[in-house]
Amino acid sequence: MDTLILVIIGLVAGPVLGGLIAGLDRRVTAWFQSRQGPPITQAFYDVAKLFGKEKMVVNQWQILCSWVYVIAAATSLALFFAQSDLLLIFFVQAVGAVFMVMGAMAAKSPYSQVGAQRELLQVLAYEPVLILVFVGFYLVTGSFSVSAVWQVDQPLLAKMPLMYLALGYALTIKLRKSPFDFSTSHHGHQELVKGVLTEYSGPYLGLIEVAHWYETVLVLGLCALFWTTNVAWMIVLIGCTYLLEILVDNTMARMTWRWMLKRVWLLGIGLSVVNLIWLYAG
Amino acid sequence: MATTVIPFGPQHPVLPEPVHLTLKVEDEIVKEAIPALGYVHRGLEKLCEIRDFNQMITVCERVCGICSMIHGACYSQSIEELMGIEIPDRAKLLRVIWSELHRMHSHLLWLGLFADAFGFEALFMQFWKIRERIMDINEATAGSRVIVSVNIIGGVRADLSPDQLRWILSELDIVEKEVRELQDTMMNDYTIKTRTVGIGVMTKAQAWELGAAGPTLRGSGVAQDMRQQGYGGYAFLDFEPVVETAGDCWARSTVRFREVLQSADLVRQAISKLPEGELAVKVKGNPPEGEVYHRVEQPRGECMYYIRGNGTKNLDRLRIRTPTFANIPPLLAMLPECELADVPVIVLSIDPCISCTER
Amino acid sequence: MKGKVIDVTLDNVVGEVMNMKNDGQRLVSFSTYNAGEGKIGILYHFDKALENTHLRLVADMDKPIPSVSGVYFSALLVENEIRDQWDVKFDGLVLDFNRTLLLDPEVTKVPLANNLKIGPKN
Amino acid sequence: MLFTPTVVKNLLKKPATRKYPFEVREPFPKYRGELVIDIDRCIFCSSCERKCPSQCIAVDRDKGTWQCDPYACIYCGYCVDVCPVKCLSMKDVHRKPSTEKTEWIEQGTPPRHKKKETPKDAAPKGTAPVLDKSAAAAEEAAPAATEVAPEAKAEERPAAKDKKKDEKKGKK
Repeated sequence: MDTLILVIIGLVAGPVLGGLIAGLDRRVTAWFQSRQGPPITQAFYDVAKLFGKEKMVVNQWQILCSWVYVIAAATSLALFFAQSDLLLIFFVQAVGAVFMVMGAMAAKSPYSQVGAQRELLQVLAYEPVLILVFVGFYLVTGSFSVSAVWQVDQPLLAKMPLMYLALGYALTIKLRKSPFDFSTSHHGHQELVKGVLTEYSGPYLGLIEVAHWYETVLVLGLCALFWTTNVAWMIVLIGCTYLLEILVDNTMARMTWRWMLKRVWLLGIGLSVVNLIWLYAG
Repeated sequence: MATTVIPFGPQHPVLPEPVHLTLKVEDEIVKEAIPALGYVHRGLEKLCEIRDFNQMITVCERVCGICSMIHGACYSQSIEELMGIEIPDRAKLLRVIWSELHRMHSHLLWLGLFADAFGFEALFMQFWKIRERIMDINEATAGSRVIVSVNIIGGVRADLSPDQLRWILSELDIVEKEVRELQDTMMNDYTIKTRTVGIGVMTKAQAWELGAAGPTLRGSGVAQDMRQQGYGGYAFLDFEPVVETAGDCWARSTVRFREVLQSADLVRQAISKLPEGELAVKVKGNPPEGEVYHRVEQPRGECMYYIRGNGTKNLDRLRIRTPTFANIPPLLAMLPECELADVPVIVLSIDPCISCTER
Repeated sequence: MKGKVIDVTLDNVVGEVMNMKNDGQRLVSFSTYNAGEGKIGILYHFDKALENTHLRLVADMDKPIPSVSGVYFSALLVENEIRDQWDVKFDGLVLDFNRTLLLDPEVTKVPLANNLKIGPKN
Repeated sequence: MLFTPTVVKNLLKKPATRKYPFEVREPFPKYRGELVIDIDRCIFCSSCERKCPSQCIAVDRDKGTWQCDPYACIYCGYCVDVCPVKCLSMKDVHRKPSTEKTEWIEQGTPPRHKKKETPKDAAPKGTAPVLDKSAAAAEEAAPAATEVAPEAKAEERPAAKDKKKDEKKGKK
């Protein structure tokens, strides 16, 4: 029964928290850029407007793909709140991400096609990091279950600081922030227009936005697992991490996918592996 | 390897200019770029047949929004040369002041757009925030933010009072301070250098042969600036062209960055040397028969006017060659073998102004 | 007009432009004007160390003019523009837009050559 | 990351933008925002019409109308400079956006240079924007016709020029 309540909390909290975070993000970004910025609830208005638009698709596949993406994202967050198995969460989330790319591939637009290829490369870059982080959790707690993480008596951050840094890469990619916003970015100001999202429109783009909120909450939730002993510190940790993300977004140029593959694979996976060896030896 | 054709423009978010490039891309490496122009051709040159030579100033000012003052000044100087008019020194230096303010705001606008091309939104906003002070100067002194419309044949039609001059100087100090704060970011930031150094390289010989103009030429190491000719008020000022030798996008942006500071210096010099006197001389009659070839330096480079008078109030021929027109062939030479992600950076590095190009 | 003006003919224009290139001159642009009934005047502007040199070619509009875009690649845009504005053909243009560089394909009027004035002229 | 000090400074300072429609900056006094005419002082000399680079002004001396197409006006202010009686001026606030094309015709009293006098009560004085699309369409055809006008009124030119000279002298 508790699990069911947690699942429902997860399903509701995902979009609400995700949308608020997106709104807050835009506001803080605006402050960094010396602008006024939109209201914090702007993200909700945007999605509401998208849902009100005419349903237009280039390809029937896109309908399926956007629905699978949002359902997978919601399920993975629900599983996370239900304190289920991390590997299961990981695979459900990966299925969603791949379907989003498939929807983009289904359209013939070159922007969407090239964007989809770049998105695949991004998935390829951050998924190994996520897996290694989960292996790290296993080495510390002896289980892949989220509930096991809650039982540790000292913050995981102390044991896996390098892992946290590597997760930062995954977070930046997942949040579509500079320097990793080349497959699509929050502003369509790039050579591929809106990249992987170019051909999604109306309600289906709205669904993808909602799925993005779920994923944001999920990745931030993973970050939260690094400090489970004290809720206050957990919130501070997430707050600082997110603020750092916004800072990075605002002080860096957009890079290319060749650069990303080198950095994330070398540094991200390198940091994780070093941390794993340390955990294994320690 | 399959070839993908990416349409770039005429309406594209990173390139707010109506030019179309058909990019043939293999594995995100550009193999070929074919341009298509003609989306904003307005036929302004033809207008000289129905507008008299005084009214043509406003037409020339509208060739381009960003360098409108310099177009107006170039046209007025050409007509003055044709008619043999010597304008007062105060008018010459006032033209320099507004021209250099235009160069500053144009370069700041470009630096912002350039930052946007490589996805650096915060830097983009910062440059445009600084630019706003110069727009305010334009608005307060000439009555309009962009198209200042201060030139008339024979001089200028607006004056700067001592109070305004003091205010301009104090605003310039703030602008210069704020721009200098960004120097380190623009020239040394790791991410920016990764995106600009070694991208779109053009050697000195290539740039010369392809007829590049302005910062595109100077970024390749050719010290050529039309202001060296000492036309108009530039004869009174110390001037040394800004040159970089690398020939890549970084060099071109650095040239423009340093020119912002140089222009601020030129405005200060012009203000310190501003003599008292008339604003304009009276112009009698119509432009006589004859030809004039006049070149000035615009923010984007060398701009050429060719004017043929026929003794009536309408001109026989007005030909404008804008800097972007000269910079498109170099662009076509730079694009092949670059990454798709670098296309906006390279295209913006010539500071394209398509409305200028097509007139 | 500032600078030296050299008159050239249809036969030696490419050769003269080649000489200019060998001399290290930079092609600035061309200017065109109406040189009497059915004739077009073309000025080729060159620049070296801020010194101007111009080649003046007066040619019939109905005969093709040899293109110098083989010598200076940068001439292609301006030759295409002249093609648009005066309906003058160029021989051996590197990239020929065929009167569609600035104008739409369906435009049949030649902007600068047909002497059609917009509205009554004083 | 060299940009960090700047963004942090921005974070601590007040934003540079303002909430535009609700907060409006004080206009600069010389700003050329909107053309206004004091029609009572107008002498219908047509100087503005001749000088206007966009040919948006049409003056009818006989009917005593002064009309301007605000959508063709480029706000250069040449008409203001040339007006011999200074009845034209520029307001420092620009025109509000509108959803419909308006026509701007001013009816004034023409100078009595002919025997026949136009009835004064033909139209109300002051600004009378006419919201009529057919009239706007007719207006578009007008410039071609008005272009011939300067020659027809050539004899009035010297007078206007003298006045302009006086103006300039006064300025200096």
